[in-house]
Amino acid sequence: MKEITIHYYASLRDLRGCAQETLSTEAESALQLFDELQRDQKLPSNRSHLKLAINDEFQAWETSLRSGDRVAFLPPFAGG
Amino acid sequence: MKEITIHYYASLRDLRGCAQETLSTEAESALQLFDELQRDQKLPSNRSHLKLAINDEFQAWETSLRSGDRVAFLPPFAGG
Amino acid sequence: MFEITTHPIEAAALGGHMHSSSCGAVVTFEGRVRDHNEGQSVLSLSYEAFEKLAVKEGAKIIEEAAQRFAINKACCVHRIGHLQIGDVAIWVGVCAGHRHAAFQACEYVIEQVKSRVPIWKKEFYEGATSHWIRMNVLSATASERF
Amino acid sequence: MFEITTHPIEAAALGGHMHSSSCGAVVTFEGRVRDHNEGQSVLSLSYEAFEKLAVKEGAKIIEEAAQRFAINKACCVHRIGHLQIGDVAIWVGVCAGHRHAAFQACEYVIEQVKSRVPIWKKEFYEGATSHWIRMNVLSATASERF
Repeated sequence: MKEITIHYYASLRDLRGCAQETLSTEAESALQLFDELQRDQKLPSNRSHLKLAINDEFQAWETSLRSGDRVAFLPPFAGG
Repeated sequence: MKEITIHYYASLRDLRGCAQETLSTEAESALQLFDELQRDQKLPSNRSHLKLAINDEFQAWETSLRSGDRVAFLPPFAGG
Repeated sequence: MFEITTHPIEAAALGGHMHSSSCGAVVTFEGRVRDHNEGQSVLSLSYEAFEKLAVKEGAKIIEEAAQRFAINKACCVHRIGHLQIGDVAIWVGVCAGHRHAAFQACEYVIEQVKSRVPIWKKEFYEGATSHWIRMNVLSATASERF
Repeated sequence: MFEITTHPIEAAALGGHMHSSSCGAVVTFEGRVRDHNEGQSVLSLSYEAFEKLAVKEGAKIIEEAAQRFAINKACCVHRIGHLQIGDVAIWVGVCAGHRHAAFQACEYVIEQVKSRVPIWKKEFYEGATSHWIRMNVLSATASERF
Protein backbone atom coordinates (compact mmCIF):
# COMPACT_ATOMS: atom_id res chain seq x y z
CA MET A 1 0.00 0.00 0.00
CA LYS A 2 1.11 3.55 -0.77
CA GLU A 3 0.50 6.60 1.38
CA ILE A 4 -0.65 9.42 -0.92
CA THR A 5 -1.66 13.00 -0.06
CA ILE A 6 -4.16 14.57 -2.40
CA HIS A 7 -4.65 18.35 -2.68
CA TYR A 8 -7.82 20.01 -4.00
CA TYR A 9 -8.13 23.58 -5.24
CA ALA A 10 -11.00 25.93 -6.01
CA SER A 11 -14.09 24.17 -7.37
CA LEU A 12 -12.66 20.70 -6.73
CA ARG A 13 -12.09 21.60 -3.08
CA ASP A 14 -15.74 22.68 -2.84
CA LEU A 15 -16.89 19.50 -4.59
CA ARG A 16 -14.69 17.23 -2.50
CA GLY A 17 -15.39 19.10 0.72
CA CYS A 18 -11.75 19.28 1.79
CA ALA A 19 -8.47 20.93 0.75
CA GLN A 20 -6.42 17.79 1.23
CA GLU A 21 -6.66 14.19 2.33
CA THR A 22 -4.12 11.44 2.90
CA LEU A 23 -4.96 7.86 2.11
CA SER A 24 -3.53 4.42 1.61
CA THR A 25 -4.11 3.04 -1.84
CA GLU A 26 -3.03 0.28 -4.18
CA ALA A 27 -3.52 2.53 -7.23
CA GLU A 28 -0.56 2.15 -9.60
CA SER A 29 -1.07 5.44 -11.41
CA ALA A 30 -2.69 8.84 -10.87
CA LEU A 31 -5.36 7.69 -13.28
CA GLN A 32 -6.22 4.66 -11.11
CA LEU A 33 -6.19 6.88 -8.02
CA PHE A 34 -8.63 9.30 -9.63
CA ASP A 35 -10.98 6.48 -10.65
CA GLU A 36 -10.87 5.10 -7.11
CA LEU A 37 -11.68 8.49 -5.57
CA GLN A 38 -14.29 9.34 -8.16
CA ARG A 39 -16.52 6.38 -7.19
CA ASP A 40 -18.13 8.34 -4.34
CA GLN A 41 -19.17 11.02 -6.88
CA LYS A 42 -17.33 13.75 -5.02
CA LEU A 43 -15.12 14.33 -8.07
CA PRO A 44 -16.16 15.01 -11.67
CA SER A 45 -17.01 11.84 -13.57
CA ASN A 46 -14.83 12.92 -16.43
CA ARG A 47 -11.24 14.00 -15.98
CA SER A 48 -10.80 15.41 -19.49
CA HIS A 49 -10.96 18.98 -18.18
CA LEU A 50 -8.63 18.36 -15.25
CA LYS A 51 -4.85 18.57 -15.09
CA LEU A 52 -2.65 16.57 -12.80
CA ALA A 53 0.36 17.51 -10.67
CA ILE A 54 2.61 15.19 -8.66
CA ASN A 55 5.04 16.75 -6.19
CA ASP A 56 4.43 20.22 -7.63
CA GLU A 57 5.10 19.25 -11.25
CA PHE A 58 2.63 18.69 -14.07
CA GLN A 59 2.50 14.99 -14.92
CA ALA A 60 0.68 12.68 -17.31
CA TRP A 61 -2.23 10.67 -15.88
CA GLU A 62 -0.36 7.41 -16.51
CA THR A 63 2.53 8.39 -14.20
CA SER A 64 3.11 5.71 -11.56
CA LEU A 65 2.65 6.69 -7.95
CA ARG A 66 5.13 6.16 -5.14
CA SER A 67 4.40 6.23 -1.45
CA GLY A 68 4.71 9.78 -0.12
CA ASP A 69 3.68 11.45 -3.38
CA ARG A 70 1.63 14.66 -3.22
CA VAL A 71 -1.01 14.52 -5.92
CA ALA A 72 -3.22 17.40 -7.06
CA PHE A 73 -6.15 17.19 -9.45
CA LEU A 74 -6.52 20.66 -10.96
CA PRO A 75 -9.77 22.16 -12.24
CA PRO A 76 -9.66 24.38 -15.37
CA PHE A 77 -7.40 27.40 -14.84
CA ALA A 78 -8.89 30.87 -14.84
CA GLY A 79 -6.09 33.27 -14.03
CA GLY A 80 -5.74 36.72 -15.57
CA MET B 1 -1.23 85.29 -60.63
CA LYS B 2 -1.79 83.58 -57.31
CA GLU B 3 -0.07 84.36 -54.04
CA ILE B 4 0.96 81.07 -52.42
CA THR B 5 2.83 80.46 -49.17
CA ILE B 6 4.88 77.27 -49.04
CA HIS B 7 6.00 75.64 -45.80
CA TYR B 8 8.96 73.28 -45.49
CA TYR B 9 9.63 70.87 -42.65
CA ALA B 10 12.58 68.82 -41.48
CA SER B 11 14.82 67.57 -44.32
CA LEU B 12 12.95 69.63 -46.95
CA ARG B 13 13.56 72.78 -44.92
CA ASP B 14 17.29 71.95 -44.84
CA LEU B 15 17.29 71.22 -48.58
CA ARG B 16 15.33 74.32 -49.46
CA GLY B 17 17.19 76.51 -47.02
CA CYS B 18 14.06 78.10 -45.57
CA ALA B 19 11.01 77.21 -43.47
CA GLN B 20 8.58 79.12 -45.66
CA GLU B 21 8.43 81.32 -48.73
CA THR B 22 5.64 83.26 -50.39
CA LEU B 23 5.55 83.61 -54.15
CA SER B 24 3.38 84.59 -57.08
CA THR B 25 2.74 81.76 -59.47
CA GLU B 26 0.59 80.78 -62.40
CA ALA B 27 0.66 77.10 -61.34
CA GLU B 28 -2.82 75.59 -61.59
CA SER B 29 -2.19 72.71 -59.23
CA ALA B 30 0.12 71.75 -56.37
CA LEU B 31 1.81 69.41 -58.84
CA GLN B 32 2.61 72.29 -61.22
CA LEU B 33 3.82 74.38 -58.30
CA PHE B 34 6.16 71.61 -57.18
CA ASP B 35 7.57 71.20 -60.70
CA GLU B 36 8.14 74.94 -60.93
CA LEU B 37 9.96 75.04 -57.56
CA GLN B 38 11.92 71.88 -58.24
CA ARG B 39 13.70 73.36 -61.25
CA ASP B 40 16.38 75.01 -59.08
CA GLN B 41 17.23 71.56 -57.62
CA LYS B 42 16.47 72.68 -54.09
CA LEU B 43 13.69 70.10 -53.83
CA PRO B 44 13.85 66.34 -54.52
CA SER B 45 13.57 65.54 -58.22
CA ASN B 46 10.92 62.94 -57.48
CA ARG B 47 7.86 63.66 -55.39
CA SER B 48 6.78 60.04 -54.98
CA HIS B 49 7.99 59.99 -51.37
CA LEU B 50 6.43 63.33 -50.47
CA LYS B 51 2.95 64.12 -49.22
CA LEU B 52 1.08 67.32 -49.81
CA ALA B 53 -1.01 69.53 -47.54
CA ILE B 54 -3.05 72.59 -48.47
CA ASN B 55 -4.39 74.80 -45.69
CA ASP B 56 -3.54 72.18 -43.06
CA GLU B 57 -5.31 69.28 -44.82
CA PHE B 58 -3.83 66.42 -46.82
CA GLN B 59 -4.65 66.87 -50.50
CA ALA B 60 -4.03 65.14 -53.80
CA TRP B 61 -1.28 66.59 -56.01
CA GLU B 62 -3.84 67.47 -58.69
CA THR B 63 -5.75 69.80 -56.35
CA SER B 64 -6.12 73.27 -57.90
CA LEU B 65 -4.55 76.17 -56.08
CA ARG B 66 -6.25 79.40 -55.09
CA SER B 67 -4.57 82.64 -54.17
CA GLY B 68 -3.82 82.71 -50.42
CA ASP B 69 -3.39 78.93 -50.09
CA ARG B 70 -0.82 77.63 -47.66
CA VAL B 71 0.94 74.68 -49.27
CA ALA B 72 3.28 72.23 -47.55
CA PHE B 73 5.38 69.53 -49.21
CA LEU B 74 6.01 66.90 -46.56
CA PRO B 75 9.04 64.59 -46.42
CA PRO B 76 8.53 60.97 -45.25
CA PHE B 77 7.14 60.85 -41.71
CA ALA B 78 9.20 59.36 -38.91
CA GLY B 79 7.23 59.82 -35.72
CA GLY B 80 7.14 57.30 -32.91
CA MET C 1 10.38 37.34 -13.78
CA PHE C 2 7.05 35.83 -12.75
CA GLU C 3 5.55 36.57 -9.38
CA ILE C 4 2.43 35.77 -7.37
CA THR C 5 1.52 38.43 -4.84
CA THR C 6 -1.18 39.08 -2.27
CA HIS C 7 -0.47 42.82 -2.40
CA PRO C 8 -2.01 45.42 -4.72
CA ILE C 9 -0.19 45.61 -8.05
CA GLU C 10 1.37 49.03 -8.61
CA ALA C 11 1.43 49.16 -12.41
CA ALA C 12 3.21 52.51 -12.49
CA ALA C 13 6.08 51.29 -10.31
CA LEU C 14 6.42 48.06 -12.27
CA GLY C 15 6.43 49.97 -15.57
CA GLY C 16 9.25 52.15 -14.28
CA HIS C 17 11.48 49.08 -13.92
CA MET C 18 11.02 47.92 -17.51
CA HIS C 19 13.33 50.35 -19.16
CA SER C 20 16.87 50.01 -20.46
CA SER C 21 18.67 52.36 -22.86
CA SER C 22 18.73 49.78 -25.68
CA CYS C 23 14.92 49.38 -25.46
CA GLY C 24 12.86 51.28 -27.99
CA ALA C 25 9.51 49.76 -27.08
CA VAL C 26 7.75 48.96 -23.83
CA VAL C 27 4.36 47.22 -24.02
CA THR C 28 2.35 46.58 -20.89
CA PHE C 29 -0.88 44.74 -20.20
CA GLU C 30 -3.06 45.20 -17.13
CA GLY C 31 -5.91 42.82 -16.49
CA ARG C 32 -8.41 44.52 -14.20
CA VAL C 33 -11.50 43.33 -12.37
CA ARG C 34 -14.52 44.27 -14.48
CA ASP C 35 -17.94 45.05 -13.04
CA HIS C 36 -19.56 42.47 -15.33
CA ASN C 37 -18.87 39.12 -16.97
CA GLU C 38 -20.99 37.16 -19.41
CA GLY C 39 -24.00 39.38 -18.79
CA GLN C 40 -23.80 39.17 -14.99
CA SER C 41 -22.99 42.09 -12.75
CA VAL C 42 -19.88 41.26 -10.69
CA LEU C 43 -19.26 42.72 -7.21
CA SER C 44 -15.78 41.38 -6.52
CA LEU C 45 -13.41 38.52 -7.30
CA SER C 46 -11.25 36.09 -5.45
CA TYR C 47 -8.14 34.48 -6.97
CA GLU C 48 -6.47 31.38 -5.65
CA ALA C 49 -3.21 29.79 -6.85
CA PHE C 50 -1.37 26.51 -6.49
CA GLU C 51 1.57 28.74 -5.76
CA LYS C 52 4.60 26.49 -6.09
CA LEU C 53 3.49 25.13 -9.45
CA ALA C 54 2.19 28.52 -10.63
CA VAL C 55 5.56 30.17 -10.04
CA LYS C 56 7.42 27.39 -11.88
CA GLU C 57 5.07 27.45 -14.87
CA GLY C 58 5.03 31.26 -14.97
CA ALA C 59 8.85 31.38 -15.03
CA LYS C 60 8.81 28.89 -17.91
CA ILE C 61 6.45 31.12 -19.90
CA ILE C 62 8.66 34.19 -19.36
CA GLU C 63 11.67 32.18 -20.53
CA GLU C 64 9.78 30.98 -23.62
CA ALA C 65 8.78 34.55 -24.47
CA ALA C 66 12.43 35.63 -24.27
CA GLN C 67 13.43 32.80 -26.63
CA ARG C 68 10.61 33.19 -29.16
CA PHE C 69 10.66 36.97 -29.54
CA ALA C 70 13.46 39.52 -29.86
CA ILE C 71 12.87 41.14 -26.49
CA ASN C 72 15.13 42.42 -23.73
CA LYS C 73 12.93 41.60 -20.75
CA ALA C 74 9.50 40.30 -19.81
CA CYS C 75 7.84 40.41 -16.43
CA CYS C 76 4.50 39.20 -15.08
CA VAL C 77 2.85 39.63 -11.68
CA HIS C 78 -0.43 37.96 -10.72
CA ARG C 79 -2.30 39.01 -7.61
CA ILE C 80 -4.29 36.52 -5.55
CA GLY C 81 -6.81 36.95 -2.72
CA HIS C 82 -9.93 39.10 -2.69
CA LEU C 83 -10.01 41.87 -5.33
CA GLN C 84 -12.43 44.73 -5.88
CA ILE C 85 -13.71 46.20 -9.17
CA GLY C 86 -10.90 48.09 -10.89
CA ASP C 87 -8.10 46.29 -9.05
CA VAL C 88 -5.26 45.01 -11.23
CA ALA C 89 -5.30 41.20 -11.19
CA ILE C 90 -2.41 40.68 -13.59
CA TRP C 91 0.30 42.87 -15.01
CA VAL C 92 2.62 41.99 -17.90
CA GLY C 93 5.45 44.22 -19.10
CA VAL C 94 7.81 43.63 -22.00
CA CYS C 95 10.62 45.78 -23.34
CA ALA C 96 12.26 45.24 -26.68
CA GLY C 97 14.29 46.97 -29.35
CA HIS C 98 11.30 47.09 -31.67
CA ARG C 99 7.60 47.36 -31.06
CA HIS C 100 6.21 44.34 -32.87
CA ALA C 101 8.23 41.85 -30.81
CA ALA C 102 7.13 43.66 -27.64
CA PHE C 103 3.43 43.40 -28.60
CA GLN C 104 3.75 39.76 -29.58
CA ALA C 105 5.64 38.75 -26.45
CA CYS C 106 3.25 40.61 -24.17
CA GLU C 107 0.20 38.95 -25.70
CA TYR C 108 1.99 35.59 -25.64
CA VAL C 109 2.68 35.87 -21.92
CA ILE C 110 -0.89 36.78 -20.98
CA GLU C 111 -2.39 34.05 -23.22
CA GLN C 112 -0.07 31.38 -21.86
CA VAL C 113 -0.49 32.43 -18.24
CA LYS C 114 -4.26 32.23 -18.60
CA SER C 115 -4.17 28.75 -20.08
CA ARG C 116 -1.23 27.12 -18.27
CA VAL C 117 -0.77 28.63 -14.81
CA PRO C 118 -2.79 27.00 -11.99
CA ILE C 119 -4.78 30.00 -10.81
CA TRP C 120 -8.54 30.03 -10.23
CA LYS C 121 -11.05 32.83 -10.08
CA LYS C 122 -14.29 33.04 -8.14
CA GLU C 123 -16.80 35.74 -8.98
CA PHE C 124 -19.11 37.23 -6.37
CA TYR C 125 -22.52 38.50 -7.46
CA GLU C 126 -25.47 40.37 -5.94
CA GLY C 127 -27.40 38.28 -3.44
CA ALA C 128 -24.33 36.62 -1.89
CA THR C 129 -23.98 34.14 -4.74
CA SER C 130 -20.61 33.20 -6.19
CA HIS C 131 -19.18 31.00 -8.90
CA TRP C 132 -15.80 29.47 -9.80
CA ILE C 133 -15.06 30.55 -13.36
CA ARG C 134 -14.86 27.66 -15.87
CA MET C 135 -16.27 25.27 -13.30
CA ASN C 136 -19.26 24.85 -15.63
CA VAL C 137 -17.25 22.51 -17.87
CA LEU C 138 -16.95 20.18 -14.89
CA SER C 139 -20.61 20.31 -13.86
CA ALA C 140 -21.70 19.85 -17.49
CA THR C 141 -19.71 16.66 -17.44
CA ALA C 142 -21.26 15.63 -14.14
CA SER C 143 -24.79 16.12 -15.47
CA GLU C 144 -24.03 14.08 -18.57
CA ARG C 145 -23.56 11.20 -16.20
CA PHE C 146 -27.32 10.68 -15.87
CA MET D 1 -7.50 61.77 -27.51
CA PHE D 2 -4.37 62.60 -29.50
CA GLU D 3 -1.91 65.16 -28.26
CA ILE D 4 1.42 66.70 -29.24
CA THR D 5 3.44 67.95 -26.31
CA THR D 6 6.82 69.58 -25.69
CA HIS D 7 6.82 68.32 -22.08
CA PRO D 8 8.16 65.00 -20.78
CA ILE D 9 5.59 62.21 -21.08
CA GLU D 10 4.61 60.81 -17.69
CA ALA D 11 3.59 57.30 -18.65
CA ALA D 12 2.52 56.40 -15.12
CA ALA D 13 0.15 59.36 -14.84
CA LEU D 14 -1.32 58.73 -18.30
CA GLY D 15 -1.83 55.05 -17.48
CA GLY D 16 -3.75 56.01 -14.37
CA HIS D 17 -6.33 57.80 -16.50
CA MET D 18 -7.08 54.81 -18.72
CA HIS D 19 -9.24 52.90 -16.35
CA SER D 20 -13.00 52.50 -16.13
CA SER D 21 -14.89 49.83 -14.17
CA SER D 22 -16.16 48.13 -17.32
CA CYS D 23 -12.61 47.75 -18.63
CA GLY D 24 -10.96 44.39 -18.17
CA ALA D 25 -7.84 45.11 -20.19
CA VAL D 26 -5.47 48.04 -20.45
CA VAL D 27 -2.64 47.82 -23.00
CA THR D 28 -0.02 50.54 -23.21
CA PHE D 29 2.86 51.19 -25.56
CA GLU D 30 5.82 53.45 -24.84
CA GLY D 31 8.25 54.31 -27.59
CA ARG D 32 11.52 55.39 -26.03
CA VAL D 33 14.70 56.89 -27.42
CA ARG D 34 17.20 54.08 -27.95
CA ASP D 35 20.96 54.47 -27.74
CA HIS D 36 21.39 52.96 -31.20
CA ASN D 37 19.65 52.72 -34.58
CA GLU D 38 20.66 50.73 -37.65
CA GLY D 39 24.09 50.00 -36.24
CA GLN D 40 24.86 53.59 -35.27
CA SER D 41 25.23 54.81 -31.73
CA VAL D 42 22.66 57.56 -31.07
CA LEU D 43 23.29 60.39 -28.57
CA SER D 44 19.92 62.14 -28.67
CA LEU D 45 16.93 62.85 -30.91
CA SER D 46 14.91 65.77 -32.04
CA TYR D 47 11.27 65.54 -33.14
CA GLU D 48 9.44 68.13 -35.16
CA ALA D 49 5.75 68.18 -36.09
CA PHE D 50 3.45 69.95 -38.51
CA GLU D 51 1.31 70.42 -35.47
CA LYS D 52 -2.06 71.46 -36.83
CA LEU D 53 -2.18 68.63 -39.34
CA ALA D 54 -0.60 66.15 -36.90
CA VAL D 55 -3.32 66.76 -34.32
CA LYS D 56 -6.10 66.37 -36.92
CA GLU D 57 -4.66 63.15 -38.35
CA GLY D 58 -3.92 61.75 -34.89
CA ALA D 59 -7.50 62.37 -33.79
CA LYS D 60 -8.72 60.55 -36.92
CA ILE D 61 -6.57 57.53 -36.07
CA ILE D 62 -7.93 57.39 -32.50
CA GLU D 63 -11.47 57.55 -33.89
CA GLU D 64 -10.76 54.77 -36.40
CA ALA D 65 -9.34 52.58 -33.62
CA ALA D 66 -12.52 53.09 -31.60
CA GLN D 67 -14.64 52.07 -34.61
CA ARG D 68 -12.58 49.07 -35.74
CA PHE D 69 -12.00 47.45 -32.36
CA ALA D 70 -14.24 46.80 -29.36
CA ILE D 71 -12.49 49.24 -27.06
CA ASN D 72 -13.65 51.78 -24.49
CA LYS D 73 -10.95 54.37 -24.95
CA ALA D 74 -7.70 55.04 -26.79
CA CYS D 75 -5.22 57.79 -26.16
CA CYS D 76 -1.94 58.82 -27.76
CA VAL D 77 0.60 61.49 -26.83
CA HIS D 78 3.65 62.32 -28.95
CA ARG D 79 6.44 64.45 -27.58
CA ILE D 80 8.39 66.86 -29.81
CA GLY D 81 11.61 68.83 -29.26
CA HIS D 82 14.97 67.55 -28.12
CA LEU D 83 14.88 64.16 -26.35
CA GLN D 84 17.58 62.21 -24.52
CA ILE D 85 18.21 58.44 -24.46
CA GLY D 86 15.46 56.74 -22.47
CA ASP D 87 12.94 59.57 -22.84
CA VAL D 88 9.43 58.55 -23.89
CA ALA D 89 8.77 59.87 -27.40
CA ILE D 90 5.28 58.38 -27.80
CA TRP D 91 2.75 56.82 -25.47
CA VAL D 92 -0.36 54.91 -26.51
CA GLY D 93 -2.93 53.58 -24.05
CA VAL D 94 -6.05 51.55 -24.81
CA CYS D 95 -8.64 50.12 -22.47
CA ALA D 96 -11.19 47.54 -23.51
CA GLY D 97 -13.48 44.88 -22.15
CA HIS D 98 -11.26 42.13 -23.51
CA ARG D 99 -7.53 41.92 -24.06
CA HIS D 100 -7.29 41.02 -27.73
CA ALA D 101 -9.10 44.15 -28.88
CA ALA D 102 -6.89 46.23 -26.59
CA PHE D 103 -3.69 44.75 -28.09
CA GLN D 104 -4.95 45.15 -31.63
CA ALA D 105 -6.10 48.74 -31.17
CA CYS D 106 -2.88 49.74 -29.41
CA GLU D 107 -0.72 48.33 -32.19
CA TYR D 108 -3.04 49.88 -34.80
CA VAL D 109 -2.64 53.34 -33.29
CA ILE D 110 1.15 53.22 -33.12
CA GLU D 111 1.46 51.81 -36.69
CA GLN D 112 -0.88 54.41 -38.12
CA VAL D 113 0.67 57.30 -36.22
CA LYS D 114 4.10 56.33 -37.51
CA SER D 115 2.95 56.17 -41.11
CA ARG D 116 0.35 58.96 -41.30
CA VAL D 117 1.12 61.71 -38.80
CA PRO D 118 3.45 64.49 -40.02
CA ILE D 119 6.24 64.16 -37.46
CA TRP D 120 9.93 63.97 -38.26
CA LYS D 121 12.88 62.68 -36.31
CA LYS D 122 16.50 63.77 -36.43
CA GLU D 123 19.16 61.60 -34.85
CA PHE D 124 22.32 63.07 -33.35
CA TYR D 125 25.50 60.98 -33.37
CA GLU D 126 29.05 61.18 -32.02
CA GLY D 127 31.15 63.85 -33.74
CA ALA D 128 28.34 66.43 -34.00
CA THR D 129 26.76 64.71 -37.02
CA SER D 130 23.01 64.33 -37.40
CA HIS D 131 20.52 62.86 -39.84
CA TRP D 132 16.82 63.19 -40.61
CA ILE D 133 15.36 59.68 -40.43
CA ARG D 134 13.97 58.42 -43.74
CA MET D 135 15.53 61.34 -45.58
CA ASN D 136 17.64 58.76 -47.45
CA VAL D 137 14.68 57.88 -49.72
CA LEU D 138 14.75 61.49 -50.93
CA SER D 139 18.50 61.69 -51.49
CA ALA D 140 18.43 58.30 -53.23
CA THR D 141 15.92 59.83 -55.61
CA ALA D 142 18.11 62.91 -56.05
CA SER D 143 21.16 60.82 -56.93
CA GLU D 144 19.16 58.84 -59.48
CA ARG D 145 18.85 62.10 -61.32
CA PHE D 146 22.39 61.81 -62.66
